[in-house]
Amino acid sequence: MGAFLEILFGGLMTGMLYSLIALGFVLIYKASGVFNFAQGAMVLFAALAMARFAEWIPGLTGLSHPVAVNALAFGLAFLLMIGLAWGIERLVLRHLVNQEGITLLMATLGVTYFLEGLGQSLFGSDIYKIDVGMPKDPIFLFEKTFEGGLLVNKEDLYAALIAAVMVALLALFFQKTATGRALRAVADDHQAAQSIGIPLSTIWVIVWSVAGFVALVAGVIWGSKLGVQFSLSLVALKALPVVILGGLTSVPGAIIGGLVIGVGEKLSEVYIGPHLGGGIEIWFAYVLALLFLLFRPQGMFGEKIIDRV
Amino acid sequence: MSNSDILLNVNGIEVIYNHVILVLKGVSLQVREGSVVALLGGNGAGKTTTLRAVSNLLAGERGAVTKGSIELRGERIDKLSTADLVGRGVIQVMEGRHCFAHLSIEENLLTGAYTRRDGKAAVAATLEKVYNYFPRLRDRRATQAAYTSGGEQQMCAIGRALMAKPKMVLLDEPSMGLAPQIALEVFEIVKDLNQREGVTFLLAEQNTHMALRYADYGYILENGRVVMDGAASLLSENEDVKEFYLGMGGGDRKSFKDVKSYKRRKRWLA
Amino acid sequence: MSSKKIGDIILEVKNISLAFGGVKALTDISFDVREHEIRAIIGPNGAGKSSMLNCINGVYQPQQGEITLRGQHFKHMNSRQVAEMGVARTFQNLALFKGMSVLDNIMTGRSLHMKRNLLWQALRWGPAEREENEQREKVERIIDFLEIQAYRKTPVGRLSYGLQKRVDLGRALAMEPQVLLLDEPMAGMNVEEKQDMCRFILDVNDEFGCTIVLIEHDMGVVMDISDRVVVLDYGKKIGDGTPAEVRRNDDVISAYLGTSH
Amino acid sequence: MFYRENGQFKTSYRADGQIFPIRQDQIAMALLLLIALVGVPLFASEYLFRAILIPFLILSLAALGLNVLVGYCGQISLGTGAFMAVGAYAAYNFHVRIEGMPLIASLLLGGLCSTLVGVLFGIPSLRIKGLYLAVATLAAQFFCDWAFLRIKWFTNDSPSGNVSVSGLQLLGYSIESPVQKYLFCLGFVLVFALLTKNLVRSAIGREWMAMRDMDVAAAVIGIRPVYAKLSAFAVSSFIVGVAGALWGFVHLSSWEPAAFSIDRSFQLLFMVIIGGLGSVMGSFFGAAFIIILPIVLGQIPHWFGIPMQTETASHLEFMIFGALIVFFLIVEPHGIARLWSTAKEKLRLWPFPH
Amino acid sequence: VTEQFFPVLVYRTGAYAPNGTPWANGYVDYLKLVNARGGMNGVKITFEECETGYATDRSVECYERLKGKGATLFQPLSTGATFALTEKAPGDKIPLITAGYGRSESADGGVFKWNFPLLGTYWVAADVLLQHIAKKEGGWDKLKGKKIALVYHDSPYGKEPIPLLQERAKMHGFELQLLPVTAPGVEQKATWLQVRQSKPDYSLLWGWGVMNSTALKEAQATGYPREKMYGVWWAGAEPDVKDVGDGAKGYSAVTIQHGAEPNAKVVQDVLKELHAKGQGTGPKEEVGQVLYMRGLLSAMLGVEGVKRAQERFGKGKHMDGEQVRWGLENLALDQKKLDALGLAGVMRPVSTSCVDHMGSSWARVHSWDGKQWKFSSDWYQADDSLIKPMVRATADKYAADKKLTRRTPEDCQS
Ligand SMILES: Nc1ncnc2c1ncn2[C@@H]1O[C@H](COP(=O)(O)OP(=O)(O)OP(=O)(O)O)[C@@H](O)[C@H]1O
Ligand SMILES: Nc1ncnc2c1ncn2[C@@H]1O[C@H](COP(=O)(O)OP(=O)(O)OP(=O)(O)O)[C@@H](O)[C@H]1O
Ligand SMILES: [Mg+2]
Ligand SMILES: [Mg+2]
Repeated sequence: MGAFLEILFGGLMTGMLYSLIALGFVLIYKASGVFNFAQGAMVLFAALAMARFAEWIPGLTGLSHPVAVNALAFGLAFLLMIGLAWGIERLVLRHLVNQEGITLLMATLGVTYFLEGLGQSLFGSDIYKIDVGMPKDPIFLFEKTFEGGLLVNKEDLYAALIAAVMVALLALFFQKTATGRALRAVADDHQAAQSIGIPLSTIWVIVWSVAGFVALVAGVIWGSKLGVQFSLSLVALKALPVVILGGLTSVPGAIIGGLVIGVGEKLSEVYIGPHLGGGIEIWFAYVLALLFLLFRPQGMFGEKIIDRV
Repeated sequence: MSNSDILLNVNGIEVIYNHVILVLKGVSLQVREGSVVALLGGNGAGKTTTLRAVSNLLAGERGAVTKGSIELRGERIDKLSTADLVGRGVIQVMEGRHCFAHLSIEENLLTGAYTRRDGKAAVAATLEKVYNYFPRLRDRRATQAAYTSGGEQQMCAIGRALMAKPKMVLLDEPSMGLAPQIALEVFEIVKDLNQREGVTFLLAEQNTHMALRYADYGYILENGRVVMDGAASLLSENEDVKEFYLGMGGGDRKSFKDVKSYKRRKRWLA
Repeated sequence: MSSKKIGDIILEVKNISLAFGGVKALTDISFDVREHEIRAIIGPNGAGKSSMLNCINGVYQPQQGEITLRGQHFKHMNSRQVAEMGVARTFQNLALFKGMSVLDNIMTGRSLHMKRNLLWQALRWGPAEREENEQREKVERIIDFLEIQAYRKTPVGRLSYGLQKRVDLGRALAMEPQVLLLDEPMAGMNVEEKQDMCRFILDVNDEFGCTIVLIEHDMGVVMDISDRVVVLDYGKKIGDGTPAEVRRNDDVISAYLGTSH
Repeated sequence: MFYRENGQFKTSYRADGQIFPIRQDQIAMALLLLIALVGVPLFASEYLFRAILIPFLILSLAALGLNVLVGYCGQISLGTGAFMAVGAYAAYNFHVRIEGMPLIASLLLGGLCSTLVGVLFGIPSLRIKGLYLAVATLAAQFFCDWAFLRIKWFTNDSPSGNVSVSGLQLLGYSIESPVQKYLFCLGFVLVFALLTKNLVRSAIGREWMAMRDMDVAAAVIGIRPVYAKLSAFAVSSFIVGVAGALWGFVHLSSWEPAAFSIDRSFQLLFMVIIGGLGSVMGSFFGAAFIIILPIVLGQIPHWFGIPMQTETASHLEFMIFGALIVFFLIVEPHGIARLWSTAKEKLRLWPFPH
Repeated sequence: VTEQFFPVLVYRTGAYAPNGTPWANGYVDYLKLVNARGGMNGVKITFEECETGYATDRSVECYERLKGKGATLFQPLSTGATFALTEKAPGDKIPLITAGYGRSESADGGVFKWNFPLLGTYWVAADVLLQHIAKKEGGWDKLKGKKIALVYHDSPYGKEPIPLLQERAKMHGFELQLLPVTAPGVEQKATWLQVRQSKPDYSLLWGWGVMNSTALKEAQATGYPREKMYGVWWAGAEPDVKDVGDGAKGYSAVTIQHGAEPNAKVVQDVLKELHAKGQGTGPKEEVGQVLYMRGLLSAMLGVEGVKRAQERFGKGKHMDGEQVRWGLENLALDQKKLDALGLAGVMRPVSTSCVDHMGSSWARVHSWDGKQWKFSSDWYQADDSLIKPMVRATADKYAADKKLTRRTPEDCQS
């Protein structure tokens, strides 16, 4: 029982972290109809920036208090992400207004390459450290009830908390504000949105900046977990089943989807895995999502796919 | 026409799609402040293209203006974005409706007010006005636009543009798909806004009867060129226009039943 | 007009009701269509006209009622069956295959008539090639008929709205249907083009013996060419009869025609 | 001036239905074939064969297969790597387990197995669409990756999941030298390209495109979605499977599941999108772009004698590659094939601009 | 001047760059060092790097390209590429050195004429680790009933040690728990929760790249003692522990003879003769680190192979692939030679033969003390009586599949 609870809990925590990355996908998709494959690269880029800035700042400014250094590095990294958003709008999106989804998707793949190259050449391709003071050691709860106690990871707990707050804020933003509505309009039809005076450029810079911010937060959390290096961008692959399970257009879906996938894959790996030889969690997550889609093709909370003549 | 009150001046524009397809071959037209101008012409004549050129919506269709100039109150607007134009009060109602499929009718209408800065109450008032113009929309306000009927979507698209309180509206085939009284209603709205609020209209229309009845001035486009223009009243007296656009060759309206099989289309230009 | 022989009932719609959530798109609609007839459906926007066609077509499944097509009763049909029984249609919001040329679009209309299997097609040799060319010939005739020869190889997405409507009709005609359902085929056309379109419709009706169900908002057209008219309003049938009868019907006048007609 | 179709009248639908109706194109194609069949084998270096031409041919074939699915039928798939793997491992099993199995038969049977798996994973496409489907096909990708690592039977009990083949023979001739391998692959590519071209311009191809463009309307004119979609999955994964088998047998000779990883799937998707969705020619353009460009980019500093660290060079290469993808998409969102045909249209009008 | 071309397949970008870069730097530095000292008996080394990104097909492209430039030996530094190149090398007559990786059965030179898994294979690594554990426990018989988990990279690389571990498990009666981790290994929570649940007495870590540090972090997060974790030599270098810091304290890994060798003479030489003159590759601090040393030693083996060939075919001459192969097959790096190379204390003598392409099966264990890697054991030699028959059986199966015959004694002379 204790073990089951631990796994369940561990799954929930991991799921929250997936949601954080999934959120980036949802955000951009919802606001511009672009499936942003560069999200993983953005996470990497942001984390690299944060890690290296934090490394450089003491030398350059003489600042040494870790909180101050981290805060400054975070701020600078965020500025960089805004710059990036602006650049992407200027050089890429603006020229691809009203093109099909798959073209846009492809463009984001191009951006992915570009960012990976740029990130590594600016910041290096070694392994770097982000230390925002997250505790690494486990705590044990209910040691009376369960033998060996119930293991909970503090780092995960903090990370999940941050993720939850972010998600909640963004969900609110999208819900009823006029800007939220405009973003959804853009996703539906670029041209029509233009025609009624929604400035696509501004909207896109804003959205990509927000997505950059989400990527930065995800990068900091995952980076302090995994170390900052190239593989960080591959974490995005773990977020894809989350996005489709939750629904491409739903912010709450990203959370629930994350939790379901997190729990599902951990439980499957521990309880089914050994019978199949192990290593099943990655495909299990996708199969889970796939099976779910058979019942609801738009995911849990996604907008219904409209086909009407 | 004195230059001062020319709101929109399109000067010999050429439009090319996809780098190779030349569609407009030098179109010039003027729209005076406070007038209603009709743009007539058969299928594929280039009406939609002209409107897109004005509102700068060509890029998304991979088209581009390669020659000529477009001026709004004397200011070149070729380089402005569509959003800038809306900021200057020029808004287009696109052909083929283009409602935001996932948004409800009401949300569609409200996005129309995106550029307005005059407060919630004013927007609510305009919304009320639009609902009064199109009561059918009020019934459907909570339905996602994709699931409304063709005519309802058309009303939604028109209503959405009106929500921006525009000074000039480019209407592309507003009556398409509308039941006759609603179509009539749309033209009444045009007249109403034009007369009471001084809104200028440039409308591409296939319903020539109505268009000429409500317009002050008309341009006839064929094959990417303006082949005739004149005051609406004069145009509707013109024999050619009568025959080809009003279906009244020889005076009377002909029954659609009697169209002759050998009848071929006459063009002013090859 | 007199040359036309109106035959037996070919399509009968009985007590159809259709609702989407709370919205009642159709309530208890019944009418029939006779062979060779031009049957118009009119009504204000949102009355349920297109939904009616969608029901006949198997795109929507009505909650109640029954459709009889050439003597066969259906509660639920899928689109393929309907197509096989010789029903074709055009769409109100263009539903062309955007990425394909005009020719290919119309050729898809022939797919029910093409029998060679995948392997033959891959080899495209002998019978497969012959079949393709035969069908092509039929399609070319339709292209001539609709006067869109010049656009044969143009991707339909590049055509203007009105031309696309014509291609849509062409695709439906290519199916050699017995019943042709037309959803506002003349929207977005000027008078001259409407005349052309009427000519096409009348020709199809006369020469191919096609039965036509037509939705149209241009009363001139409807009154001139249709044999009988059904009037819908808010999902209910409020009138049915010859154009002259319908024009006199008070309900119809107040709901739809207004006083100007 | 030189590129005109004026004066070339088609007197039959048959003539109009040719793959290259314009005479200049026919001549160009014939020349190209001549070069590919005769010129290249005579003059190309071993490096060219092994590192560029053979991978190019095989991946073009895979891209062609994927293009049937994505470009023609509109079903985005990220599981291509998996279907290649199925083809490769199945062909391997036929090859080693059945004594005297002819090479071609092994390869084609590999393709058939891939077809079965493709159809199986294609079934969800009847309900799931667009990006949702794309991500769902990743299930196939990861599942197959896993299965070939885990289930020993597939790898003929090789404990590591790695398998190898050698001593390929075709009708008594061994296929060992780079030229032989090249011609062998070229043969496959030509045959499959022709068959595919035939399919996509026949009824079935139109059905696929109809499903892609507007599935409801397609159903209304009597196209069965089940048949159209599944046949696209079948044809596509057959071709992809054969390509996978060739990749394993001819190019790598020894492979592990990672040879068909998700990166491969992405790479192929790149190819079809950059090359041109819904274009046979585009598959080749795309493959050339994706395979050759990075190699060329990596070599440029060497050619110009610019001293550059490997690291810097490859970061630059990444950046330029990414930027070029974006650039091409901006110039022509429909891929190189469309760019090509626009260029031809312009050429036709030349010297007039329009 | 005569020149000999050395291809350098590297990955300095991508997911495995943190590990690939120091290796490449060490490799290149050694080549430079040899040149700075006048080359191989006067033969200058030219070299060119080719970036593979750890991808097999790019490795093959690099191989073909650099082959065209006259390469006479390759070191692919990736198990996947090794498999693919193993099929190509015989045709091209180019030897492959896979020091510390590649297929374990390729130690059998009778079948794998062109492969040289010098210094040790994964079976050696696994065997030494078990010996170390057995010694800690106080003898092989103490392993009975114990549980050992293998957390491995789910790829041919990670699976290589399994046959040997299974064999040992049968012999000594311990339980082997297999826990695959899907590449690249960024998510291991489930794995380590399983470890926490089953509480193995030891766990072996067979990872590469980010998988290693993630494993250590997850072990910390689930409270599994690092003292009970032992890595393979690709999981025992600075990048694996650097950002884990204190969390990795107590973790050990087997070394392929050498560990971190800041004090070795050759390291001092590199610093003096290259880095001091600004000709070094990569940062100074890296010189002497674990992966750097691995790269350096790998280069050394290649160079020594060429030099050995020169002894037979003519000093000061360019050696072709076939000759280099002979050199590698007849390596005789005794202690004296090693001392002369500045490798005293870094490694033990190596001598290869026609049948034994591995040359040495000695290894040590080192542990991370929070700041650096320190040796924590004496030398072990893998148990030949166990490994040799396994190598032979597996190689025979390979030969049968490929319809190859074993090399004859005459062939061995060639
Ligand atoms: N995106 C496009 N790409 C290429 N050609 C186009 C495109 N849009 C329109 N065209 C071509 O431009 C010409 C003019 O089209 P336009 O849509 O302006 O006509 P229109 O006057 O609005 O006709 P309709 O009344 O049918 O809407 C047509 O011949 C059409 O084929
Ligand atoms: N799929 C659907 N989901 C929800 N409501 C629908 C759906 N299809 C149609 N409706 C509703 O049913 C009603 C009838 O629609 P329909 O399209 O049949 O109208 P119509 O008579 O064709 O009108 P128009 O003349 O404007 O085309 C509309 O109010 C519409 O909102
Ligand atoms: Mg138009
Ligand atoms: Mg309708």
